[in-house]
Amino acid sequence: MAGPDRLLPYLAVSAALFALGALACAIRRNAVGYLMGIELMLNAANLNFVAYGRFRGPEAAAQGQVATLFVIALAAAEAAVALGLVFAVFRTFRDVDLEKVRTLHGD
Amino acid sequence: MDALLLSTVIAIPALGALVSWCAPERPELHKRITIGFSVAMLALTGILFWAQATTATTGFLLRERIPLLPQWGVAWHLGMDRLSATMILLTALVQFAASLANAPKVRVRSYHAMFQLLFVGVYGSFLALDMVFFYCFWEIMLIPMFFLVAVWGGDDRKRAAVKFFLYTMSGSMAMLLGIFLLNVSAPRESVPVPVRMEEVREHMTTGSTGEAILYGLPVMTGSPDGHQTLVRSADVAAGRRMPMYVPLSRSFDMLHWKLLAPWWAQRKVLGIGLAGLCLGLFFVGFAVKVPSFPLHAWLPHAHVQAPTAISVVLAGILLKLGVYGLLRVAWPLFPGAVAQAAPLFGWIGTISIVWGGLAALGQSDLKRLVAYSSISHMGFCLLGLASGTEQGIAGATFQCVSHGLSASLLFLLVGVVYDRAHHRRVDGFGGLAQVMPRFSAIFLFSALLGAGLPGLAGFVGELGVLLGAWSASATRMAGFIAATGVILSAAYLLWTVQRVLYGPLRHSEQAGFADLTRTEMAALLPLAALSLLLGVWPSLLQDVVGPASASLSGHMAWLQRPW
Amino acid sequence: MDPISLALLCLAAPLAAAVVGALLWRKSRHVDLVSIAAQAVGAAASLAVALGAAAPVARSIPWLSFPGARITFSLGIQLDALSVPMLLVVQFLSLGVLVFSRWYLGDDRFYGRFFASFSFFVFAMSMVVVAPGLLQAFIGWELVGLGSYLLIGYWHDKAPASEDPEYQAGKPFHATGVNEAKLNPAMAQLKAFVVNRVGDFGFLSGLAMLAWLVSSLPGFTGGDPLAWTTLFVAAGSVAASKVAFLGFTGAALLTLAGLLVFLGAMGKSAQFPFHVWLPEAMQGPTTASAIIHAATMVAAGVFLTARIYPLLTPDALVAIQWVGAVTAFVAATIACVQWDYKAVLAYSTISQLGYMMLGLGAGAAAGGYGAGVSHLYTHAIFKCMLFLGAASVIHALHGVQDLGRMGGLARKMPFTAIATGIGTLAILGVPGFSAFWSKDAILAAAQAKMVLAQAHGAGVMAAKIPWILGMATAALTAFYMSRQWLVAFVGKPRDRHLWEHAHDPDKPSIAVLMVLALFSLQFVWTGSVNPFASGSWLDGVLQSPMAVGELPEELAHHIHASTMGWTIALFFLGSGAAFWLYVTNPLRGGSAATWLRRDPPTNLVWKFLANLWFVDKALDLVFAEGIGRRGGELVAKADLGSGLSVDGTVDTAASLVRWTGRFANLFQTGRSLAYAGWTLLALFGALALLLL
Amino acid sequence: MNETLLQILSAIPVSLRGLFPEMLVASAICLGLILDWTTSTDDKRLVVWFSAIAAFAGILLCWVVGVPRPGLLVGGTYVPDAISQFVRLFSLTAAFLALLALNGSRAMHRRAELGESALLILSVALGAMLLASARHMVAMYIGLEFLSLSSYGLAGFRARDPRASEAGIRYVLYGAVASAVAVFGISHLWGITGTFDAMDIGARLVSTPSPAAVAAVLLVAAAFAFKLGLVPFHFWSPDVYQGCPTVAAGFLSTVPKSAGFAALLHILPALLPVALPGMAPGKVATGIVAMAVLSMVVGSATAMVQKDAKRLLAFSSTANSGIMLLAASTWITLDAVSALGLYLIAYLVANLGAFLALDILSGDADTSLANLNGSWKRRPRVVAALVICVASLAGIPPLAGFAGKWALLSEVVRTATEDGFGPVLVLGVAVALAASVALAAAYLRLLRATVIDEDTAGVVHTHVPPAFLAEVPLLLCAGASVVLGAGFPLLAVFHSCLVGG
Repeated sequence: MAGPDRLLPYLAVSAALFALGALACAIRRNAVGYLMGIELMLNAANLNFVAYGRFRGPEAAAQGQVATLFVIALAAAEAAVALGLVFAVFRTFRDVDLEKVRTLHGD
Repeated sequence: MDALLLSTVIAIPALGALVSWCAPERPELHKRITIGFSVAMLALTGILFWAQATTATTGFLLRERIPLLPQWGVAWHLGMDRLSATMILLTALVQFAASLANAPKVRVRSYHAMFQLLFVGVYGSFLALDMVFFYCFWEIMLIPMFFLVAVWGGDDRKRAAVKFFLYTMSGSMAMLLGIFLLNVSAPRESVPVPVRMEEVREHMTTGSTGEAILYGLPVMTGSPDGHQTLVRSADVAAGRRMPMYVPLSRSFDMLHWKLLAPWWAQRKVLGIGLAGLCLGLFFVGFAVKVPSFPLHAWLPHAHVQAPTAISVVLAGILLKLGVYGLLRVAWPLFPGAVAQAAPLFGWIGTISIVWGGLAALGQSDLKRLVAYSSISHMGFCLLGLASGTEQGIAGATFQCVSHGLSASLLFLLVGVVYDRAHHRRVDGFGGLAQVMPRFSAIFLFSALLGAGLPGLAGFVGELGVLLGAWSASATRMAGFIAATGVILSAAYLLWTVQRVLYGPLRHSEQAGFADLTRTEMAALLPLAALSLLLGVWPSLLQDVVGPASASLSGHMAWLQRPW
Repeated sequence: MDPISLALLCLAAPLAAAVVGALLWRKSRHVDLVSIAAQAVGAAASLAVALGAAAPVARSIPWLSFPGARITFSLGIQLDALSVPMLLVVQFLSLGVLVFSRWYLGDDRFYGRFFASFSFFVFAMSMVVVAPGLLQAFIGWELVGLGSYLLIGYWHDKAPASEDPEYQAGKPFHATGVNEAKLNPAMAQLKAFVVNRVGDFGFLSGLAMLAWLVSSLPGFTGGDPLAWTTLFVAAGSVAASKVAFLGFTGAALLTLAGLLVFLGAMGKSAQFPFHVWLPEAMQGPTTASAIIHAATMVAAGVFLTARIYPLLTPDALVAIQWVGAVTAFVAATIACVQWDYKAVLAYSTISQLGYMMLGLGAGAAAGGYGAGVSHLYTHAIFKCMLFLGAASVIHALHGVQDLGRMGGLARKMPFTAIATGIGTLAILGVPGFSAFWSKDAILAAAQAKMVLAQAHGAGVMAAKIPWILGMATAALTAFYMSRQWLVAFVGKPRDRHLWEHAHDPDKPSIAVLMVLALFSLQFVWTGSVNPFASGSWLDGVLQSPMAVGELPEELAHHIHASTMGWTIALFFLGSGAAFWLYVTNPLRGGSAATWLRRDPPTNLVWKFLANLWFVDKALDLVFAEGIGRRGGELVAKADLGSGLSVDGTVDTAASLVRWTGRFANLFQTGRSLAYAGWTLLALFGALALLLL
Repeated sequence: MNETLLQILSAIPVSLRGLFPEMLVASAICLGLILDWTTSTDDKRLVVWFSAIAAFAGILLCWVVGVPRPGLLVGGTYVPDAISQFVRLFSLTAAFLALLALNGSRAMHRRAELGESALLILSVALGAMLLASARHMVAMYIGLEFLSLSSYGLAGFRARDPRASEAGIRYVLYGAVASAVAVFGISHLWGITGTFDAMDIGARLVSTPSPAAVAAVLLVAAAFAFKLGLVPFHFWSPDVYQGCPTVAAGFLSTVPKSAGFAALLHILPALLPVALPGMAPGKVATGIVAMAVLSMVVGSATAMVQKDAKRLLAFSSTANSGIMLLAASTWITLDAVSALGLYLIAYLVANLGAFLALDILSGDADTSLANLNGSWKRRPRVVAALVICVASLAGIPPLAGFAGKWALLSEVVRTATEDGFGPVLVLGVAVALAASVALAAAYLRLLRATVIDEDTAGVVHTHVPPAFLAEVPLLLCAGASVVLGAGFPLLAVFHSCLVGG
């Protein structure tokens, strides 16, 4: 049982990660940076899974870690699709600055 | 023998729409098709009216009921009583006149198809006795009307069409909410509701074992809670007085909803009286169509922009639907609430009369002038209904018919001059009496008809309405003011006659105008003749619709009595 | 044939002629013969009715019924002391006028239409006369309005006076009180109809009110609540009942109803201030004016008032008497300065109608009923004759109506001069002529009412002033009627060219004039050659429908004598003045035309009167221009104008929705960051809302 | 034949039987991929046909299998029930129609990506099916992601088309945030309750209420709100619809909705009772109604002012989601769910039909209203079908949209008047009715452009031989919009299925 035996610090950290990720999604003009923000949010979730599992006994721990694995896998898939689209955008716009990619908007 | 006869009335225009849609793009051919179908309708509705008028029963001569969704109480339910019979005959007349009027030369296929489709909705609304189908037919009119105005109308046609659509749809939405509220407030399982003896006598049929059946429901006597026994129709016919009840449950049957009137009066929804709330919602829905102040602003636009035939239909028939709705739905269902709101309705009617009349005085466009005259005339209908008296209701009904005739005549005539002069400015005419004598004669006739000259149909309606308004304390003052309408109508109509027909011929190019053609005469004369006939011999119509008015006013009076 | 079917013939024959005429008048001129033939039949039938008339008879058929309310309005025929003589007068005068019109209209472009419209009018008028109830009276009432409308607008294609050179030429002589731009037959017919409609608004409301009052009485057992019999019986119980409207109740309510109906009578009978339509109606054919706007239709108001006499409460009668008195006086003053031959007659008609109302208003007790009604008959005849005279004068002078260009016509057209002279004497109430009997009766009634009031010690002033106005009017009448006759028929011709071609009408027309002249003599009516003999063979007919206590014999005699003295004195005064002004003066040198413009006594008064007391102008300003035109435009703008109109308000509401949409659309910037930002902001906002 | 088929199927372990349709579609996708690799650019239509057939087979299979009996599958991860069955049929039908349209679509003519797009459509359908039958929270998340990822692909798969790729990236970035939020919420829910079972969570939360749970629920709900395009999670939809191929837009505007609502309906009963500890359920309903009202108002009002047909339909779909959400707020009465089903079907045929019509009418040009002017002259039949679909969307009787609106709103009113929390819901219905007037105004602009206005000069339409094949699905949609006007009996069917399932 390494590490502090209190849940709250982990939750605090994950909340912080989540907030940072959200912030990144709101201010990072670079598409890749935006994606990193999303990764942060997902990892906040992962941290939760693991942490909760750690403090909820063995079978919960197993559940949490499995869930984490699922999330990681899906995150990878998501990143793949996203990067693919980023490439597509880059091919046409020659730029990944989200502020520059806005031919579609309300009139 | 009369199986699905009423469905046929609705099916014929539908078939007509189909035929027009499939026929090749040839104007004269399409015109012939449309005229043919309208003649067929004229014959059919004529026969139906005659049959209805010559039977003793004041109830429904024909009724067809095919249950569709029993669990919701929805049924294909049509019925023709004296009111409906009158209305569909009027519809057929106006349809005939309109089909003779000048039709557009572009996109004729769609035009005539839409024209016919419109009448599916009209006939349907006049015949439907199931709220769902009533609403459906009511709404079906929207799309064709929208296109008829928006595609074949005048310069500002699109705005006018959208205005018409949105006004009417807003009204319909109010009505829809009302329908929902009523349906869910109806008793979930059947409860005995007291019913008026006269109602039973007028509408009952006799069951296999001689028991009285009202609208498919057994009539029972006894106390509402205590044990019930079936009433024998013979006793009712013999006039034996006894408390009567019918078991009613949740459905969309308009007749059952009428019988439920005592039930509505007692219900509350969300802390508000159900009757009052729903009356308000239905009134909005119907008042838009009537149209009564201040929900009328769509009408001048639509009338001015629509092609002649459509203006005729709009004024001749569609406005009547509003009054019909009030007569068929709002008034029978909520007599108590109506009685409470009578002063309000009466004043709305009177304001419409005066406001419309004054506005008509201020118009420089012939069509718009006639449009405002319609608002003014339809105000009488609302006033008469508000009085809740037999004279008032009968007057309102009569006014519907007479205004259907006068408005159709006037719009056709305006169309005639428009075809020749290509404008409708009142000051753009003068002295036409010298070049178009026949036209002028009929124009003067129609103006006098609109001005309510005795001996023409217009007078009878207004007389009945005023008599009714005076006999009810709630509408007496309103009726007094409303009588100024006879001054206004004479003023704006005869002033128009004076400016358009009389005086020296101001515009030399108009010296070459041709007088009425045969077709135009064929469209105008039947209407004129009928309005003269009804003016001289009003009993022709009054004896048909009179009992219905008496029955409705009796129904209302009965329900205002504590029971 | 029984009287009912005979009377029916009086209606049917003219109607048939009207229908035939309406259909054929463009094709053939001989529709005139149809009308005349039909009229002859009608006249004969009416005579038969009159001779056969014994007890009042009535028959009617249901017309419009409301089964639930047990109300059935019916149309029919009622023959009694009031309707039979009126029917007689209408039918015979119409016959005469039709005969006269053949000559008068000669080869007019609308010739046939005149006869068709005229026959229709006769039908409608007879319908009013024989009406068995208020509703049929109203129906006929409106239809005579239509007949008058058609005949006033007979020359509907005429341009307004402002564009008429002939009118402009004679302008200085014309009344300046009317708007020339609106002075043509087409406008006149409109004005006549609409002004009458204002009165009919009252009539209709009164009708509806009475229907309500009667049918709501406990005693009402179904039938026609507006039939005279039902109505008069019910009147008493209405006065007693407790129903209320606008705070009126009982008798006051009955007064209100009576006055509402009387409003209609005021319109038709051109009572002040509704009189404005009648002078303009003179633009119709003169012969039409003779029957419609002089003899019968305008008298229908008086007839109706007499009809509903049992309904009229004392208060109502006071109002009626005042209206009559004011009308008589105002019209008479205006007539004094008119230079248009027909205008003078028009205003005299109005004035005489005022007299009749004055008489009726005096009340049955004072003998006002008989006086008013008898004057209705006598006036109908001599006024018709005066108008036919005017017709022959105007025809002779090729349409010139300007007194200023007449003079000395007696030598050229003796028969016309005689007939017109007799008519004038009659209207002046000279002993031996018809009005001496009827008009004096009216003034006597007014005086009698005054006396009665003094007896009761109530409403003395209310009774005195009408009497004074009546007397003054008698003097004025003497003045302007003599003035007209003198200026037109004696003295030097002022327009020799016109004078040369003047001539009498053809023989049938002369015959008509002579017959009418005969009936303008007193003995025909009173049955005795002694003009001062009281009583008449008509007295039975002229009994008020209500049993009333007559005046004490000697009082009645006293009043009669004094009135007689007054009127004769006033006759000399007025006619003398006219003679001095218009006969003696012109003979002392100076071109007549020049100073005839400067009408004595003083220009100021002349201006006031020539402007018709500014009534026409005021009414035109307030109603036609004000409410009609400006008000209409205002409402039209308030309804459909942009902005704060009924339509605009709805549009504004709609555009509010649109603006909401535009605003929401502002967020669709296409910036992924902003989208995520807004969303997360909303999310965290919601979180905060829930957690805190 | 069913018997033999069932015998074959019975070979498969019982616990998987309920997932046959999913398995079929999944395997079809795999085969399709192989097929796609092996076919040349010119005969990609083959793949489309293959996928269409697969979709159709899936529909048949659903019929054969029938409404699944309630039973745990894969250890309680998936619990297919009537609702998921509905979503299966719904999404597979939508996919079938979309694939037919794709085949005839000129926009997709001779494109290398044709095959991929077909397969993506299938996989979107599969994702919807998975999401609809998942009960384990993680499974639900997987389904959501499956649905989303394939949607992103479908939106942006058209390589060299700047608008498409922009639509794709906007979609993916926005969607990724939503799913990240969701999974964060799930993690907390699990942490607090210790179970992943949607049904269980409620019970656990009752025993241990906590404000954190509230936050978690809200976060999970956000993801579905995003799928349904509800305000304030709607920003993406107009841009994405406008950017991606019209057929795809039509597909994406319908299928994810059905899945989203299915998932919502699955978790709501579990979550609502405890969503706000110590609060009456009415309060939650109030919250949902508030969201619905907001969506209706914003959606309809904004739709009124759009200049592009697809954007217009995007906002109208937001408003429609709002209206449908009202049903969800009626505390999941079975009648409400049935009504929602009818509404969804009506919306599917009408909306998809409208998009397909736009695809045909706009041709190569974009779908701005100005470009559609005079369509009635070029393609009268298509315009007629469009009019029917749009009228149905506007709720004009006797069309499908009317039936759906009637069923849904009357049911809401019934609940409102009979259950406690009436005024809010009646207000919601009133707003819904008002919104449908505003929506009608928006649809009228569409009709005005296509039916009334004359051809505007300058816009060049390359006239191609009208491919009837492209019109078939459109006409199917229009026909369905007419037939389903009498769709009320379906309500009873749904109801019985829900009771049985």
